[in-house]
Amino acid sequence: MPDIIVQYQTEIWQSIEETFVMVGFSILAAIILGLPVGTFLFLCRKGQLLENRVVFSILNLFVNIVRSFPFLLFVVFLIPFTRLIVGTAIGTMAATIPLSIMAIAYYSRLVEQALLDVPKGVIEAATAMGASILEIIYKFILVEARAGLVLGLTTSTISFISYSTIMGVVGGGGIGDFAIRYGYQRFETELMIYMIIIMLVFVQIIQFTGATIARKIDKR
Amino acid sequence: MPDIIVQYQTEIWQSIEETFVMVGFSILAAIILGLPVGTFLFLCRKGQLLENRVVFSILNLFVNIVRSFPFLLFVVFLIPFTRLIVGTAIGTMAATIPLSIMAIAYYSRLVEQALLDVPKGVIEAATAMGASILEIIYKFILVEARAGLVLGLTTSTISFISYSTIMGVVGGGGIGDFAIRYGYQRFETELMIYMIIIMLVFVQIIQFTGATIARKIDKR
Amino acid sequence: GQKDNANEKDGSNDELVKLKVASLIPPMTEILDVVKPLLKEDGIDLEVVVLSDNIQPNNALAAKEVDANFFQHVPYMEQYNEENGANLVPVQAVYHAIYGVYSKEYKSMDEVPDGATVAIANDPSNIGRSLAILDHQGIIKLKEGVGINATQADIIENEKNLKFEEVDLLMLARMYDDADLVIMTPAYAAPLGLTPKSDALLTEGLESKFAITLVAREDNKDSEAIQKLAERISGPEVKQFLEENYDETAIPAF
Amino acid sequence: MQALGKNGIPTKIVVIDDIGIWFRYNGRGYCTFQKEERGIIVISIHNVSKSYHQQNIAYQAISNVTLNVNKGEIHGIIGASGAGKSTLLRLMNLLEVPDAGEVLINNQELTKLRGRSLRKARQTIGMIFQHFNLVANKTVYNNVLVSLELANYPKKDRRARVTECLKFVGLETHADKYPAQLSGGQKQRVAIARALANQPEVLLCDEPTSALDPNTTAEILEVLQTINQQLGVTIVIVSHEMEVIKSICNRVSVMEKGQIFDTVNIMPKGFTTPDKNPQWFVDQLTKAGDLHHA
Amino acid sequence: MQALGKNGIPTKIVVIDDIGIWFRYNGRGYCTFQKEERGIIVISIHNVSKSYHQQNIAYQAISNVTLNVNKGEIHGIIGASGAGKSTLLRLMNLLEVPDAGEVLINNQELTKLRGRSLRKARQTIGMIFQHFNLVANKTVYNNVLVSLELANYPKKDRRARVTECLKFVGLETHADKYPAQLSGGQKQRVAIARALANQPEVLLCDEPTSALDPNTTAEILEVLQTINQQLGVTIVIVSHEMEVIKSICNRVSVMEKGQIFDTVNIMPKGFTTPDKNPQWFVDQLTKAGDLHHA
Ligand SMILES: Nc1ncnc2c1ncn2[C@@H]1O[C@H](COP(=O)(O)OP(=O)(O)OP(=O)(O)O)[C@@H](O)[C@H]1O
Ligand SMILES: Nc1ncnc2c1ncn2[C@@H]1O[C@H](COP(=O)(O)OP(=O)(O)OP(=O)(O)O)[C@@H](O)[C@H]1O
Ligand SMILES: [Mg+2]
Ligand SMILES: [Mg+2]
Repeated sequence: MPDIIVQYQTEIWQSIEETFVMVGFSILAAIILGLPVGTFLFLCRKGQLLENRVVFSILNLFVNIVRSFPFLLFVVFLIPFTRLIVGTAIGTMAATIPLSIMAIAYYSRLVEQALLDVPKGVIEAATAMGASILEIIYKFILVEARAGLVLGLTTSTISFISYSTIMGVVGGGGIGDFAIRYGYQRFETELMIYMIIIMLVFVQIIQFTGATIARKIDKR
Repeated sequence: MPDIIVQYQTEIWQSIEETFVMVGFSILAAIILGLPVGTFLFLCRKGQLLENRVVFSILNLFVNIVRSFPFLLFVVFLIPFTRLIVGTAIGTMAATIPLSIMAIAYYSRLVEQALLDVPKGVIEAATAMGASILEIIYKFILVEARAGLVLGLTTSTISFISYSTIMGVVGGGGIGDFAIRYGYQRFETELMIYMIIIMLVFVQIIQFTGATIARKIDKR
Repeated sequence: GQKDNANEKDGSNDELVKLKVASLIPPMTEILDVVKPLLKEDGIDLEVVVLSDNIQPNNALAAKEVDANFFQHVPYMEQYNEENGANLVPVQAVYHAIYGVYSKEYKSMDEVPDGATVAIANDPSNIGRSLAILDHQGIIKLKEGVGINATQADIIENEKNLKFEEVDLLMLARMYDDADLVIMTPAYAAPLGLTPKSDALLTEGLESKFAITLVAREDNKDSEAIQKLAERISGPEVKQFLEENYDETAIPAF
Repeated sequence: MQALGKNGIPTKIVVIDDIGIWFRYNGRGYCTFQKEERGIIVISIHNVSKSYHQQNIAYQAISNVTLNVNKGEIHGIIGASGAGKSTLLRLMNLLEVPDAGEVLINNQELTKLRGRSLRKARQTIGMIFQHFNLVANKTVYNNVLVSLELANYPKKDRRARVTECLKFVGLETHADKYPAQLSGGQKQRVAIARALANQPEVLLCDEPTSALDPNTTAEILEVLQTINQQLGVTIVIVSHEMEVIKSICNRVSVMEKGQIFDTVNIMPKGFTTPDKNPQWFVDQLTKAGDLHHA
Repeated sequence: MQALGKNGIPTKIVVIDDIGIWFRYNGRGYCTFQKEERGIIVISIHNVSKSYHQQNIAYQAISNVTLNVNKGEIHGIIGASGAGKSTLLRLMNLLEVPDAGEVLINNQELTKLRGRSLRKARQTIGMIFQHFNLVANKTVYNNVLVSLELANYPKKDRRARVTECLKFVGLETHADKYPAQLSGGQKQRVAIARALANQPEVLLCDEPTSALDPNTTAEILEVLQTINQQLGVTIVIVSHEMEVIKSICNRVSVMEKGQIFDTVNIMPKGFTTPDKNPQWFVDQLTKAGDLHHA
């Protein structure tokens, strides 16, 4: 183990933990809220089960705006809201709020795309079998799209890691921020490179795990 | 026109110009280099025309690393290289280098995906007609994938705008940086909101234009 | 005739010596804007390069991409020199930006409760500087001799159990609503309508060695252009400008 | 009981009930009707119209069609491409909602039902499709099971019922496979098992064999016929293939431009199950007449 | 010249050349061969084998097959699904490279060619597919044009040639449409025009009608027959549909498990072009025998 890593061990572990917290909450938000939002985006589309122009336009606008907002500004913009929710606008917990909202917008778009890949015939068969909309979603659409949903979550998670590096701004910490502060600002280039390697390793592990799971559960 | 916009007119115009330069170069890089890299990613895949594990792995690794690198660190990391190319590491022109490299990696992945959507049968028919690989690419694959390529470029361009906001770090300027500097650092919240609106309007215009072109040229 | 005109124009431009100076935020950038027309009279074309982080201005100077920079204090510059083997040198101290400890809720340090959160900047020299204020005022105690290089690890006594939150320099002002205490420079406090003199619970004091200084390189510090800039930047126009616009926040250091 | 069929071929009448006359013909059992009116009407379509709107242009896919399907029959629908066959079929379980007219299943007015009661009604109407429309990520077993789940079939009986249905289509040994691991004919048999699980009275089939090769087509037609004969399920089958319609239908509606041109009663002529043996191909080829081995 | 066909139907011999005997039968022109050996061999497959590897398991799709296709014939390949029909066809233009054996087109050993010369050779072999494989983003005109571009056809003659080919398949008025605007049969005719553009000697067809309905199938078969008769193009046609093979082929190879089980000469029996008129369906149905109008 390189000396410099041993030297900063505690801080490195802490930054890894912070990244896990931030990314973990984002993943949770993506699943708990991004999945339904994406499902609604899909269902409210033209020609789909719940065709609804108004709901679709609203959700679509939300996703578009959040996704095209420069993230740094987005974080700043959300400070009052963040304060409302977690009581403070600084620290790792506060950082999870803008990250989670971005995560919802980000993942919901990928969910919509994955659901669009489900053959229309399957939905039709479900309808003909007398399935309710909820049953169509749970027993057919989500089952059929599951590999795409997992791949989407993988891509999203990697993006969340990338976004989380910006969260140092509000004291969110994390590996990326650590690399910037110690490596870049304190000129410990070696340390910076190690941290980047750690991040890339995480990314590769996530990519590999996601792709493997997706392949395993894809029976199409 | 709100007073504050009139007041900062010159700076706003300049920042818009800077954004155009940065994003414009990124788009150029995406087309000139991202398109071939993406095409090679596709061609070197298993079961495709130029199946080549080594080339595929190298390109794939490049794209994965660049895409999962925290962008701020990436910019810093590239400074020596940037200096080599444009002679300086600061200013709008210097900012185009890391942006362009990111653009290449970003777009090439979308190119690969778009080409994977081309029906295998079309490629097979081209081969049966005695087309060379170059002809298959130019006269068949790219023609058939063109709507996907335009949509991919649209998505990419929006990401480039988002990435360009970080380029203030090396003096790249641009609308996002302007919004951060004036709106966020100087508490000109009104100005910041106007700048954000300008950015979102740009994004919507790009999105709309891209989607319209893609629909028009898609005859499938 | 037209061609001649063009040549003439080019010629007049050629006579101007180009001088690139990197800077960050107001009032630094504004001071440079004040001296810009003055330098033109001296035959110097000043170009202000605005960057948005506090490493790049030094990097750019060291790499000879700019001729000087104007955003930092000498300890910060020395730290940079040391870490990077650079040879940046101070040319002219311009103004004091007095670090202050601000609080939205509390009127004095005595009111500040146990376990209060303190927002400080997250870059090393500002961490050190922020901690140094508290050390200086006896709120905490730092290891002997760490000076400006102090980190949280160097705190050996912390009677009030202050909790430090390190945030981006640019976020400090935003933390005013959030943290119990914020330690920041007047440039960041000003937009909140706060001045060190009337609002800070604690300040560094004028003897501070943290004056914002014009910095150049060893090899060009004596050049005519830099010297002219040093002269102008410590001239009466700047003094007047600071007194009119930054009365309590940027106090001329010349 | 011996009787002489209309074409002079002896048929053996097995039983006469209120559904119709059950008889054996060519070694197979059939049910036919002395008079159309005799049959109990299972599906009744009254003056139904349906148009599609595309870019503000309305296209009349079905115009004012009236059709009765009798209990126990295999009713074919044939016609040129675009004639409205699929649309008519999809109107029968309200997959397409008609612009005008009524659809009745067992005297229950489907067009009046909404929400839960419509879904309940649909559970008694099986449907199979050209492209099977199985859930690719569910096993064969679960594809059938889901239909029981939707119908709130008693939990404890589900396993037995799924197995029974899979046995009926001859796939009990493939229960744990995924659709992608099956051949086209097997996939269609899973779809049939799924449609049968809830003991439907009617089975709607839209081009059930068009994606299959002749061997497999015969296989599937045999399954459908067995369902009709053994379980008494009324079948409506849409096809553009004359051979398919002729082989199992006893009543056929010919469609043209969104209307029923004519409805005729026919005697299903059965199907030859082509052999997997390559000699079968040679026999078929040489049967044709003037040729010699190469 | 009058002659008696093998089945006793009078045929009119038109001409005898070194290709074979050209005669008229039932109002149509055909070419047949007195002896197989008489024909000039266009395609020659010698001891060809081909196996696929999937997850390290090799599957022998073609085992040691030898086959000659004579100039001017329509050679059918039939057999059960998975027998290797498509693979054998794709070996003929080296879309699949054989593991062993030689493939000769016009005595040119295709298996020895690489790069440019292989591509040149392929330009003389047309191929059409089940799913047409047109470039959806090119107009009908450009889909045909691209084949001339690939072959470096003289620039000034291209326009005329494309128009000629489109006329041949009856699509000259659809030149500016995109494939998505055409029906299945029209798409296949574009594919045929594209394959014909370079005046190929051989046309390889893999299930050219399997995606089409019976009307359209007859339409396409007629086009293929015309190509064979008017342009003298040798055709190899893979199909699993007995009707298709019987209707136009004069020689048929039956495949089984990667081998040729038998090759027989047959007299093409022609095809009935089903009418678009719905009465045709009714006639077909009632022709079957014992039935009465409903
Ligand atoms: N969802 C739809 N939107 C618009 N038009 C439709 C739709 N479904 C069917 N049509 C049109 O309605 C007409 C009848 O279609 P239908 O699918 O019922 O015909 P079909 O007889 O089943 O033909 P095929 O043999 O080709 O399946 C066609 O012209 C078709 O284009
Ligand atoms: N690219 C491939 N990779 C692996 N196996 C293949 C491949 N192509 C064909 N096969 C296998 O080779 C065998 C012969 O295939 P082929 O497509 O030639 O059969 P076919 O007679 O054309 O059948 P069908 O009527 O279904 O088209 C089949 O078992 C098939 O699974
Ligand atoms: Mg249909
Ligand atoms: Mg095949």
